[in-house]
Amino acid sequence: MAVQPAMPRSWRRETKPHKFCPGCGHGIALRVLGQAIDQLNIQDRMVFGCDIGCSLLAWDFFNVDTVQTHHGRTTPVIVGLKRARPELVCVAYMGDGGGYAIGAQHLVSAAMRNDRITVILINNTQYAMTGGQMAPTTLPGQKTETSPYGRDPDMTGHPTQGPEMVATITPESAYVARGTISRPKQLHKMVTRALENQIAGRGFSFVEILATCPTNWRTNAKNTWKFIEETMPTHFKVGELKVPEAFQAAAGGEGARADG
Amino acid sequence: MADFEYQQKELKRGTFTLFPGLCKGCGLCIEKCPKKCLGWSETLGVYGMPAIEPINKEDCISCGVCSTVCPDCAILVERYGKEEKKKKEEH
Amino acid sequence: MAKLAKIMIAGEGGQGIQAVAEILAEAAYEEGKHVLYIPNFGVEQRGGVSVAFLQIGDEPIGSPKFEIADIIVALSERAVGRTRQYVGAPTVFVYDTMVATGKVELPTGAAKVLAIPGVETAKKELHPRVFNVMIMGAVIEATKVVSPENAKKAIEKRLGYKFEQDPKLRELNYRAIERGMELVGEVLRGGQG
Amino acid sequence: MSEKPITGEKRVFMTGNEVVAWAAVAAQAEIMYGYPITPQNEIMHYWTRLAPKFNKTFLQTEDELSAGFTTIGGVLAGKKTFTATAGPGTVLMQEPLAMAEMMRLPVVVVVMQRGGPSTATVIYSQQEVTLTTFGGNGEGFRIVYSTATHQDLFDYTIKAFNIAWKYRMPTFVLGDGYQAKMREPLTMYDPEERGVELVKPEPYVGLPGMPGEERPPGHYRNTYNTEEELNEVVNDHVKAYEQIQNELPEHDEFGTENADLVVVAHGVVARATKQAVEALRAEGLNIGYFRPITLRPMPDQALRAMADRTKKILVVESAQGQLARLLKESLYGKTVEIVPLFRPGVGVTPEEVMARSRELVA
Repeated sequence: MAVQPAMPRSWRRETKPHKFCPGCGHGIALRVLGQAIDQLNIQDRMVFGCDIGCSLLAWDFFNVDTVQTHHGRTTPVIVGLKRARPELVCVAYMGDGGGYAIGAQHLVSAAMRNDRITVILINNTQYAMTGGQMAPTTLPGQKTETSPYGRDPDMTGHPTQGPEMVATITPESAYVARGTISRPKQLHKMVTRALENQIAGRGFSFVEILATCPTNWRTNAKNTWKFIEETMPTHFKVGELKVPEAFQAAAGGEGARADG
Repeated sequence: MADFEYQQKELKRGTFTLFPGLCKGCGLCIEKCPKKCLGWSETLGVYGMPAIEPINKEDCISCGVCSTVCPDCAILVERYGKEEKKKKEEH
Repeated sequence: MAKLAKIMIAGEGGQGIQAVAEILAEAAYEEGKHVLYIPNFGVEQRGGVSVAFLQIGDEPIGSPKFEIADIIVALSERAVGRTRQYVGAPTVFVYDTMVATGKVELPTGAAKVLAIPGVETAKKELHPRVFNVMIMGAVIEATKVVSPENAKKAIEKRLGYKFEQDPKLRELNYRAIERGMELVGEVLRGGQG
Repeated sequence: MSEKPITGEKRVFMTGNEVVAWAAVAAQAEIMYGYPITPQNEIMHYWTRLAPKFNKTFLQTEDELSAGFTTIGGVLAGKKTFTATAGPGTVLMQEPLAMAEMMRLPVVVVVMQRGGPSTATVIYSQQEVTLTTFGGNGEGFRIVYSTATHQDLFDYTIKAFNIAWKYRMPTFVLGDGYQAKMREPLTMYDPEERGVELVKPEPYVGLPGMPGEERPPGHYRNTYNTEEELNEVVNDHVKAYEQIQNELPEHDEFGTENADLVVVAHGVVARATKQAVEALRAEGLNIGYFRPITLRPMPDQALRAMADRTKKILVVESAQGQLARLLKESLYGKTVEIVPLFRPGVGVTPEEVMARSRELVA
């Protein structure tokens, strides 16, 4: 048999190469998710919901039942599904615009209700699919198509602290973390925990993932890494924000810390 | 299901496999390589951009970082097992 | 349409308008009549005039909305104002003597305009709490849409659990119906209007 | 508990909102998702009281967008789910409903119309006809039943679930504030005891077997890459809707044979109209009555046949021509005169209909 690429079993090979741009962080985030699906053996009882925005390009990404929804509305679709079929493992996958702007009320409400779903949110600091407009996560001074002179926090606010917000409004049984595609191993642990927390029926699970967007950042590979590893973490602290006790006990008191 | 074409190289500590049909030439791996042993290849990737290949074969330690940061699963790094290692040393 | 009674009861929130309308509707339904009851129009569910629209007849009821009521009972100044547009030639318009007629113009063109001392009678002879039941008695006398017996049964169904605890309450409510009927009977016979 | 909620024929006297909740239970609906807005609130109130007794659930969402999208989630999961809304809630609901149209999802929505535009009033209006039939950025691939009585509310709520799941189309029960709030008698029954087969829901996701290996994965989307791809999907929907147009239209009519005038009305307004026409016919006037029960699809054939047999049509509605617009489309090419009696945001009485009708045949 020919040598095979190391794709997760749950990836749908027929749709590869996937539709994301060169250097896009979605590919790594979705590989990590695919590996977690394989490891937890949940491919046949999973529903993957993706949003509008670049995340929609994942509509046929996995060999997993998938629903592509409206902008920001993946959360309620997945909430409705999970409520109807609690035995399924339900993931809402979206971008920062979908999660923190147009769908913010759904994220907040699902988190407050402690809905047993997993929300994975890709933070690449702007609306990528629509051509690089300012997002809730755009950094102060960052130039986008709708902040051509740089984001002015005085006029347009500071970057949304999503996991911090979710951690504040969820009960102790929720899992909340911020990972980055530049640390796939740590990210893998976070995504796995976010799924495990749902499977255990404990509570809402949320992982924000810092992700690259060389196309809209207009960066070469070197500056892409620089932006995600040096610039973004000055505003977005990577690490776990809320870890239910069950995980802490299992790990002998050690969580996947910021440097994990 | 069709197989992906690949180019395989035997390096000091393991094999390096590139699937040009998956490589979009983003170069993230080149920048991330701790030993700076990757570079642009003559082979074109899926979007007609140059794919990558090991250029400093001697320095590669088969750490696999390039494959973990590849958004497209275009790189496969497999370290030799004990047996294979021995064979290589004997040659 | 001949036997259809179109009834409108209006008052202030807390006067128990809807409870009366509901009991009447239930009583008529139990009698096998066709009934259509609408509790309120408008956003005025809080702080506005409480209005009950009730139609009771022998045939299936068509339009829920009517132009002219057969009987209107208005229990406050605002209620008089609110119900005026539903007054026409066949209307018997009943208002409480507590309504300050100086503050609000009574309707003209009704078949009859009657004042009954409901609030006063309830307070003096019975209990303020059964004022609305007395009004129900008044409506029954004016419209004959249900028999007093069935009205009592409907009250029993609704408040029976309270009567169990305090049988005096039952008697009080029954007396209120009868007294309400008398009040209207008196003014009708008195030929006012 | 799994006992039947209703056994035998049961004569009851209740509000329309309560009727809807009972009908949904009788139709074996499993989940309601909802957000408060008058005049539909009591549907949720009664549902939340009934639901636990029959192993059914409810979620109060953060807004109508969420109510619509969670309902979609429930349907994807293979459950009979529904929601109810009104007015500005119906406006917000168009986003999930457009998605339901595109993905052919059998969501059931009960719309209890308020007055409009905007928040307006909470009762008696027919100003959500356009929104319910053709809201959303699409072609109106929807089924809409306009009810007039509490019996209709019960019958058509049950039917809505069946039709939705049979044809995989979003299906609406269009009531109004009057019907929601008023009380009148009706007969409740268990549909299966009456021989009405309840269409079983089927899951879109979470089917048995390993996706991609033992079965293809369910990949559902409403975004397409190319114009041609979309066009193909929409054309399929058009074809499916043609079948619906042949099979589903319902209406009620009488006295339309060579009439001097036919009065057309839907929903609660049809009650006043029917009453008026009956009275006028008793006086010996040659006036007919026509009530479309399905507003989407409209009963085109019956309407066109009626138009050939009458001299004039009087359209009566509590809106400024929303029914009339649908009617004109159905009657395109006919020369019959159409006269309006529009009373937007307010009820119509039989007296008004009678007066206008008399003028028209005088």
